[in-house]
Amino acid sequence: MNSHLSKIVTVEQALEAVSDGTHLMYGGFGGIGTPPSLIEGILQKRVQELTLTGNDAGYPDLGAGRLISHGRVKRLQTSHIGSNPEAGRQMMEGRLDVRFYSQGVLAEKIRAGGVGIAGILVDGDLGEGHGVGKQQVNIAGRTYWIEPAITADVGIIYARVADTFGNLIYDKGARNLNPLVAMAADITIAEVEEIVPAGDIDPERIVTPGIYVDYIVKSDGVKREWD
Amino acid sequence: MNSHLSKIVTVEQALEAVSDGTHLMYGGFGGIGTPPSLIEGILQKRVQELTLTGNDAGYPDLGAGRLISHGRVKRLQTSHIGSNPEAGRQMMEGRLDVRFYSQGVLAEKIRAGGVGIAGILVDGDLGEGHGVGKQQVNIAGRTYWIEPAITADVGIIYARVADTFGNLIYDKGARNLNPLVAMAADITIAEVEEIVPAGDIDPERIVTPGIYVDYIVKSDGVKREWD
Amino acid sequence: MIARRAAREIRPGMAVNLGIGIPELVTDFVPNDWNVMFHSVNGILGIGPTPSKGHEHPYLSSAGGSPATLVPGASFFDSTIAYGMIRRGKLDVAMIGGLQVSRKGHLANWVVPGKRVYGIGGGAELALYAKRVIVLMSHVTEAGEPKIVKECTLPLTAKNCIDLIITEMAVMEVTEEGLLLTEVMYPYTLEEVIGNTGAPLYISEQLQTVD
Amino acid sequence: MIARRAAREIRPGMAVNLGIGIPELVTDFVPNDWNVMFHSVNGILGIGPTPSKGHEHPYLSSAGGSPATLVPGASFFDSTIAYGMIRRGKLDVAMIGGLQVSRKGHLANWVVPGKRVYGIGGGAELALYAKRVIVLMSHVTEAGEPKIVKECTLPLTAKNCIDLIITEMAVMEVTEEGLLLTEVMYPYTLEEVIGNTGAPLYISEQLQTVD
Repeated sequence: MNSHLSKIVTVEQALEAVSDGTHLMYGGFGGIGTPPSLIEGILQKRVQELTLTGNDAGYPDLGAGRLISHGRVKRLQTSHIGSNPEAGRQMMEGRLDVRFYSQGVLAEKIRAGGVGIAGILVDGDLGEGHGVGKQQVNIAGRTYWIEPAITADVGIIYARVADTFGNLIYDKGARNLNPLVAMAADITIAEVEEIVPAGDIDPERIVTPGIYVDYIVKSDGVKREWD
Repeated sequence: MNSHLSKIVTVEQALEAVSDGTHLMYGGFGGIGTPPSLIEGILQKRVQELTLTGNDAGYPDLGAGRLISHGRVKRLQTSHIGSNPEAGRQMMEGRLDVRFYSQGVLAEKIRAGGVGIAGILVDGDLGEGHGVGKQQVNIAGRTYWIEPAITADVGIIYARVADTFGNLIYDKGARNLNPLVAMAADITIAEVEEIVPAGDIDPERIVTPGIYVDYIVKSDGVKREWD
Repeated sequence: MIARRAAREIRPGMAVNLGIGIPELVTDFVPNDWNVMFHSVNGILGIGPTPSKGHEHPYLSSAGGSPATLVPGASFFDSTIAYGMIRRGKLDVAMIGGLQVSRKGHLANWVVPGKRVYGIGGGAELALYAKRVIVLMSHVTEAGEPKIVKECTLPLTAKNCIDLIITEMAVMEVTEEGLLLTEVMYPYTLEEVIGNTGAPLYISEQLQTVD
Repeated sequence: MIARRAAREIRPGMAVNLGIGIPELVTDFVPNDWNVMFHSVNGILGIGPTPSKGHEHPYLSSAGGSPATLVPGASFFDSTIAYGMIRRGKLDVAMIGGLQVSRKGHLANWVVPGKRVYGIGGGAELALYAKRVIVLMSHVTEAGEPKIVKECTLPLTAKNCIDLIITEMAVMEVTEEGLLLTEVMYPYTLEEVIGNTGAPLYISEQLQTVD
């Protein structure tokens, strides 16, 4: 048995853990760094009522936004949906339950889940309405809100190169939340441009250690039309 | 004015901010990755009553342990001092005030300081006696302790290569807490083996962005005798 | 012009975040040899000039999605570090857009009037934690209403966060006592500035007229 | 021998942390082609065999400071990620030393009796969060006192954390009902094991004698 090689699978095999109601976490910032073949594969599975967690709602035809515009999403935890009018429409119509967090706070909440700490303390000044229903603590005379960690059932991420163990390096601005999602998801699927043998990536430049990656799929790089 | 080049200074210049009572944070794990020339420079400055924060107490003649065995330290925040009997002796004699944290918790407390969050929530099961005098919170029926972030006046770190802006890459197991200390200290001094022009390190493989590095000193690699 | 005036607030070697909109134009007025490190919340420090046509990289862009290049010394990092730099106070200047600014330096820039709430993004963290926060915006709304007001009526992004306001008409510092008018931009007059401002202005003894 | 028996708890492809002391010897009994990834809390995943004399690198060592090599697929990371892997449950097995283990699986391994308190290090996090925690230790102290006890008398490292105890005399599982004796190691007898254990033992129906 070579457990390293067994991580390389097809999109269909990788997505076996995604079903109706799955909490799906995704990398990407404005769609850049969201894995296109995995999003396409999830669309093709026709799963319903997903919960999504990610930086933003992408665009109606790009990134995780595609899942929203095709009506597959019930809940969304994100920092903004300004680039996806379809998400705004569904929210106003009560079909999409959206919870907003400040962008850096959301990233830290995901990382906290990824490193197994229960939560973080956030400055009470961080915006209006953020404290609704949240616990407060007082340290040295200042008030902070408790922000619990976020984990997810499945994480889908995008990287430039994986080795066969799943060690990853990213590509410029397409890194963003991907290394955090890799740690925070119970099952992490990495879509990559290139797969090399274990040992081919300099250990010093690995950003995500392969222990966090359960499945590796080769990106087909094509955003196919759908429906 | 070229602010990049101005970061490269002598050990003496870099240590101007270190004086009696300074809270000094250091990288290193068992002495590996603690900057030897900076430790030597601090010894030569003969400053007193330092507060130290770092993974461990090193050895009496290696790493931050040298500052302890020369009697320059008043307080120490660390995970263990087992490799430095002199630290144990000073603690028992009441000359050194030691506060212990679980190793991974200490690293997260330093990182929290580094990224400007006020603290983290730590699992209540983490060891005996850790909860003394600390605030507790309850989330979903479980009890967690609040661990405030740690920052320091000056951070001393060790890296293999710096560019002139202060971007750093590390060396194998000598990475450990160095990238965290770089972020958590108000003033960060990096001792490095090699200095290259800005642009010579692939931006994808930079571990510590240069914005965190205030001074760069070239390591003389020699652990000179002292006293 | 707002962006050109704003560039004068930048010094060599600074780390600067430029928000979406008018702030993005500021790069054009900062000399390359100043080694200013432009920060982008999508995980880049060291954004360079806009690339020429055909030299764009799909994953190399500003947070707003505009194609970008890198300067020597640039680095990539994840979103926790992008915001960690901000919260740790490593950014010397943040220049951001605004819908309303109060005389106390409160900022509202995330809920467009009459539009839906789309999420605060990262605006609050930038506004609260950059060492110096400068608002670049038009002096009045399209309807001619003052955007500089006694009290903000739109939902706030962050309180007491603004240090300087630069518009096409004027430059104003936010001080303990209120708004201090330091520059009037040609061709506007002092009277026009006061008339289009919804909060009291203290006039600086060193008031300049700038063209 | 303890380390050889312990190696049988490892399966191909697992991620394993070996503590200082007896656990460090386990590597010698794990075939290279199993692709086991050995984790070290100083920030290395993929520790390989001990290097030959003259091929040591000063910065490439186990957490305990022993010279090390790397296997293909190894990576370096900072201390938050070294412990993040542990707390996130990514380690299949942690093998650690012990001073006392109770019948409930409580572990005491950080305060040596009669010595000073030197700090808990990272022991609690390993003991609490690895998927499976195995104690490798001598069955009795140097003074001949049982180390497997009803209740620990030394300060605890962590509660309810141990899954399996391997000594030179026996292998015991920690179950809901208490300690289940599954193997007696040659040349020791069942009576010797019971006589040197300070807690009640349930005898497995599949009890084996192993040499």
